[in-house]
Amino acid sequence: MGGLEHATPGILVTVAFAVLLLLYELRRVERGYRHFIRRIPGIDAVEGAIGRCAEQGRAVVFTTALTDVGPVLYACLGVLHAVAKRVAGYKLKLIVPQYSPEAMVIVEDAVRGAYNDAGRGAAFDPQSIVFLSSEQFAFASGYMGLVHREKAGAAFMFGVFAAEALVLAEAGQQVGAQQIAASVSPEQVAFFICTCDYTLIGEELFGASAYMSREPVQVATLAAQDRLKLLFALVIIIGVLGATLQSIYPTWSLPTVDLFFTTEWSSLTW
Amino acid sequence: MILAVGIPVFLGYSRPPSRLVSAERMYEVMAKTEFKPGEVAMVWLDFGPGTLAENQPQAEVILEHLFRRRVPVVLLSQYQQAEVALQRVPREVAKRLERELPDQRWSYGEAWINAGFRPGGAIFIQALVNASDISKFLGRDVTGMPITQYPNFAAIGGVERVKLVGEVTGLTGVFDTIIQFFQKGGYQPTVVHGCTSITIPEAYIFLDSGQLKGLLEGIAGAAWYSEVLKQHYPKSDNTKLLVVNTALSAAHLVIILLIVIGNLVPLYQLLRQRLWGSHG
Amino acid sequence: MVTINSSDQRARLIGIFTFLGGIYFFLYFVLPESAISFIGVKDRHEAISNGFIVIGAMAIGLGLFNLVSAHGTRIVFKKIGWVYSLALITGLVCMLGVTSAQWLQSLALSAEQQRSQIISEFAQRIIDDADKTTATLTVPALQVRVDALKLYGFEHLSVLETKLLGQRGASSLLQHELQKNIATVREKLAQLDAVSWGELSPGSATLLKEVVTSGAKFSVARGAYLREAAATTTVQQLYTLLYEGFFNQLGSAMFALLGVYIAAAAYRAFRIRSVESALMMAAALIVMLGQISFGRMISDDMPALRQWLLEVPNSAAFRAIRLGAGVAGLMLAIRMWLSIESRSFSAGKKR
Amino acid sequence: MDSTTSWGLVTTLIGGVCTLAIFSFLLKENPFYRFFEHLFIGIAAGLGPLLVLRDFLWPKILEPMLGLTITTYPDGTLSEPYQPLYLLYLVPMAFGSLYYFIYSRRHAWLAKIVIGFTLGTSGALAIRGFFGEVVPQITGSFKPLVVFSNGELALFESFNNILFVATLLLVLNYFFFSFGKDNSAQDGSPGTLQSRMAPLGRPLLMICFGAFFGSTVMARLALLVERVQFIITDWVAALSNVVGIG
Repeated sequence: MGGLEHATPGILVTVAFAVLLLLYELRRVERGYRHFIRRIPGIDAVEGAIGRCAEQGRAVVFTTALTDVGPVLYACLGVLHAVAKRVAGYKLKLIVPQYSPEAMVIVEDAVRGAYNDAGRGAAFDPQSIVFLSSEQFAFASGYMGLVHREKAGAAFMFGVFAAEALVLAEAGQQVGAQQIAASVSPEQVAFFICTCDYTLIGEELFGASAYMSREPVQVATLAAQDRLKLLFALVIIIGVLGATLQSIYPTWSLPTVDLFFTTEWSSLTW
Repeated sequence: MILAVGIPVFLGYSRPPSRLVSAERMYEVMAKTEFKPGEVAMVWLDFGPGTLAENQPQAEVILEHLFRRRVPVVLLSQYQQAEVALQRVPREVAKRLERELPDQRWSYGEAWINAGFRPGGAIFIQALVNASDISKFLGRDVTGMPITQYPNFAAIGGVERVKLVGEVTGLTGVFDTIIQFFQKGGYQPTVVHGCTSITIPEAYIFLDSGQLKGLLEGIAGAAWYSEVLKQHYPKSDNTKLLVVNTALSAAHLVIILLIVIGNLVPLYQLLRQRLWGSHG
Repeated sequence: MVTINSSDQRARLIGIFTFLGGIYFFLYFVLPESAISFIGVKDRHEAISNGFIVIGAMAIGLGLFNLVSAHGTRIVFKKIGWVYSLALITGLVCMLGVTSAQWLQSLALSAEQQRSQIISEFAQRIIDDADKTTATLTVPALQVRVDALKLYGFEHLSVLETKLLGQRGASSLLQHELQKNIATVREKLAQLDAVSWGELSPGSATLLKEVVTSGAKFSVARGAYLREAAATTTVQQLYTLLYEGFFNQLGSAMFALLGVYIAAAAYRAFRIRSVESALMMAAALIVMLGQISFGRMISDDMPALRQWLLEVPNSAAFRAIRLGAGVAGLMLAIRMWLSIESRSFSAGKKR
Repeated sequence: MDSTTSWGLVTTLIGGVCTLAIFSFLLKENPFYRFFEHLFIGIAAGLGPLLVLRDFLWPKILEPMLGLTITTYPDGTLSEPYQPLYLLYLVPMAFGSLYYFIYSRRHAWLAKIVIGFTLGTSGALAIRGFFGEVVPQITGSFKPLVVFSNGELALFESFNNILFVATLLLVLNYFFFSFGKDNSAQDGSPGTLQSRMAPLGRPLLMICFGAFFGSTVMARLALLVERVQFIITDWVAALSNVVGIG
């Protein structure tokens, strides 16, 4: 297959399928269809950690680290909203250290909404949304100081991380906090696995957020993604079977399923 | 840790690097890719000070091999901070080769040209691939001279005549734009990649699918590549690189030791508490 | 009548512009090559792409604006830490100043080189215009053009030669090369007298061709000479000092801190606390031992074992992660392009 | 960096001071570190904008628009006629300058127009990018589960392919979230085959993250080695030059 600059007919069909699938799922969710979303183990870990904090009466820290305004932030807010609601219910102290000024505005909005939903709107303290710094390492050292001073009982690290992830995880461990992390970047997941109590991997962050917040766009996107991934999984299964048959019976010349993607317009004779 | 790294560097002590098959396969690709007259290699240096330590040795071995083969190289970058690397790396490789082979010359404008920083990322690359004549599309080089004035680079023509694309970077996303956009109907270049170690596991899926034909895995990859280069060009000098690679290996041993101790100490305390705690 | 308040109107306008931002490249991708060239966009694609890059390039001042206003106010009102802000602004101003000076110097240098380049460029233009059957634009007679070329050439070369002779200090290798090129170009220009320039004959065309090739070599040699001289000017040295002495070193040192962090974390934080972390640490150990030179002490197959682990289990698992992330990215791209955003969390949300 | 010339020497010496200033952060966050950190941020911010101007806006847009690329030949003719079409670039330039309204409280929405526009552009390009990358990845996964080499069954390759395809499908399955009947998993019943197979993906992911861990260790250490090497070889040599011990 030469390179790709213009879509082949097969790719065009796939693009149309993806766009229509997303719009169809959105329409369905907005008309009240309740999608099933499986309860991933990460959610039990989140609720368990808050329960333990309630027993010990210790503070809960939730950071979105380097996450800027965008879909990853909205996924984090789905979980933050659920965490803040429980913390408000248990009358615990919540601290949300911030890195990006733009994201901070939206985070404060989400936490205030959670307190209102828990019927404890008056207890919401704007000071709990703490802006530390918009420089990577200054933010990390600020977070370390804050976690030590507050003796946090649970530390949630959700969103986009870079090299400073190590410093954040170590701080929580030193004060004996129950640590739950969720990162979209695979390099940092490796560190979180051996420094935190539970780690949500890649898209599990979106799964947890959709499960906890039931936010329409997140649920519809998750459903559309699953169906498109299933399509690709089926293509791979067919391709593997075809390759296996081809290997067993070399004389046959089976059309491989990737032709669906690679056949150019020009070679389609009408 | 600073001691474990410092001792090999101070003594100039080096051990043979680990044999990395990926570097060997890349050597074969770099040696066998055919360049007809007028055809060029395009090498992207997309790294700044942050990943200089791993990316510079990789850029040096790639350019050394292309210079030895007398392949004209177009150098450019999608990253502003690569400004000085684009100027310094080819010059240092040329100087090293001219010291080794005094009768030969590698000069700017003949062996390589520097098209400098080009903003736009994917938009720039998909326009470059679509251009009918790359020399005109790139316009001027960093010195302000039209690229059409250099005989070796005057009439490159379409992107089909870029036979090899080298991408040396530590940035996420930049390598993806090359894989995703540096292609067009009926043309897919031979892509070789020098990556920082953090993205080694990612790069392997592109080696498996053939989108990537050669990979240098961090400093260890550059070190083994320089050893293979030395087998074919005995006078090639890679002592400094081997010393750095040995110091890196020593640092690894310290990390492994610290992890083992870090896990045994609490285990020992736990056992002591369980055993003596219950007697006491 | 539903009164659409202004913020709804604005949101819709932003959505339209977001859609417009993507429509060109979407159509360029989904339409086949034949349709693209049929519409005639193919040869304008470069200019259109440059237009999109220009929009993004205009934002270069944003970061600057942000930094200067934030740190500027801190200095003016002497807030705590204003000394550090002063360091930041000084670094900024020095880098802007030195980079601009270096740029102006290179502009002057390429203008100077352009004057040398005219000899070969103009000679080539004479050949091209002469053999055009239909003269598109009115050009002077061949004899007039050749005389103008010679006049300009001889004058430029002699001015250059006097400047070179007046050069103090040892004349470098590049200077010798330049002087050799000047001699050959002068000789090629002199040869033009041997032929009458009524109209272009094959013989006279080759003479002009020689002027073109020797002129091009001369221009490249002149460029190399000018760059070598510029390399030791104060502006260039200051630029190298700022870039190599401060910027590169500070950048490398900042990232080198990570090497020390990982050593500290290796002892204090990396705990095998479950089957999962044990499995991960085992794989990590194989990868580490396989890539270092001491690995061979344990066994010669360490690198091969690492290679297998990276090629089979790691590639399979990561390809699945990448495919999942790719699909998520595709859905996200569609949402961004069609402005389908999580309404309930975005600022100014409608419940 | 050649420390032979005096400028080179000064550059190396400053490089050493900068490195030690940043490393002092390991002891404690201190004014020495913070000063050089701010200096770094300032220099980095000063470099960026000018390079976009020097390497793109000036040579590709402004110079042709102002007609400065046209050379007049010795006989008075022009190298190329002026291209008025270049003036069209004024439109994206004006549109791009809307970014700066982000600082005005009342008109910040104007900046959102151009931010939305660029988001739309990157979204549309990402659609092409997805297929440019993923299609070869999918076709590269069509590995035969049974491999023969000149007639015999190649056991090792077959095992590798089976392991590869199994890992790929199990990990893909781990990231499915919305398959299953509504009543099944909510009340703790076992749920569909898919959700029962999901946990199998996690241990396989651990091998992949182990590879990431080992590789990240090498990446981080390489940066430290380079700095230590610079201090020991280049900086100490430059210092001895200056102090004359050498």
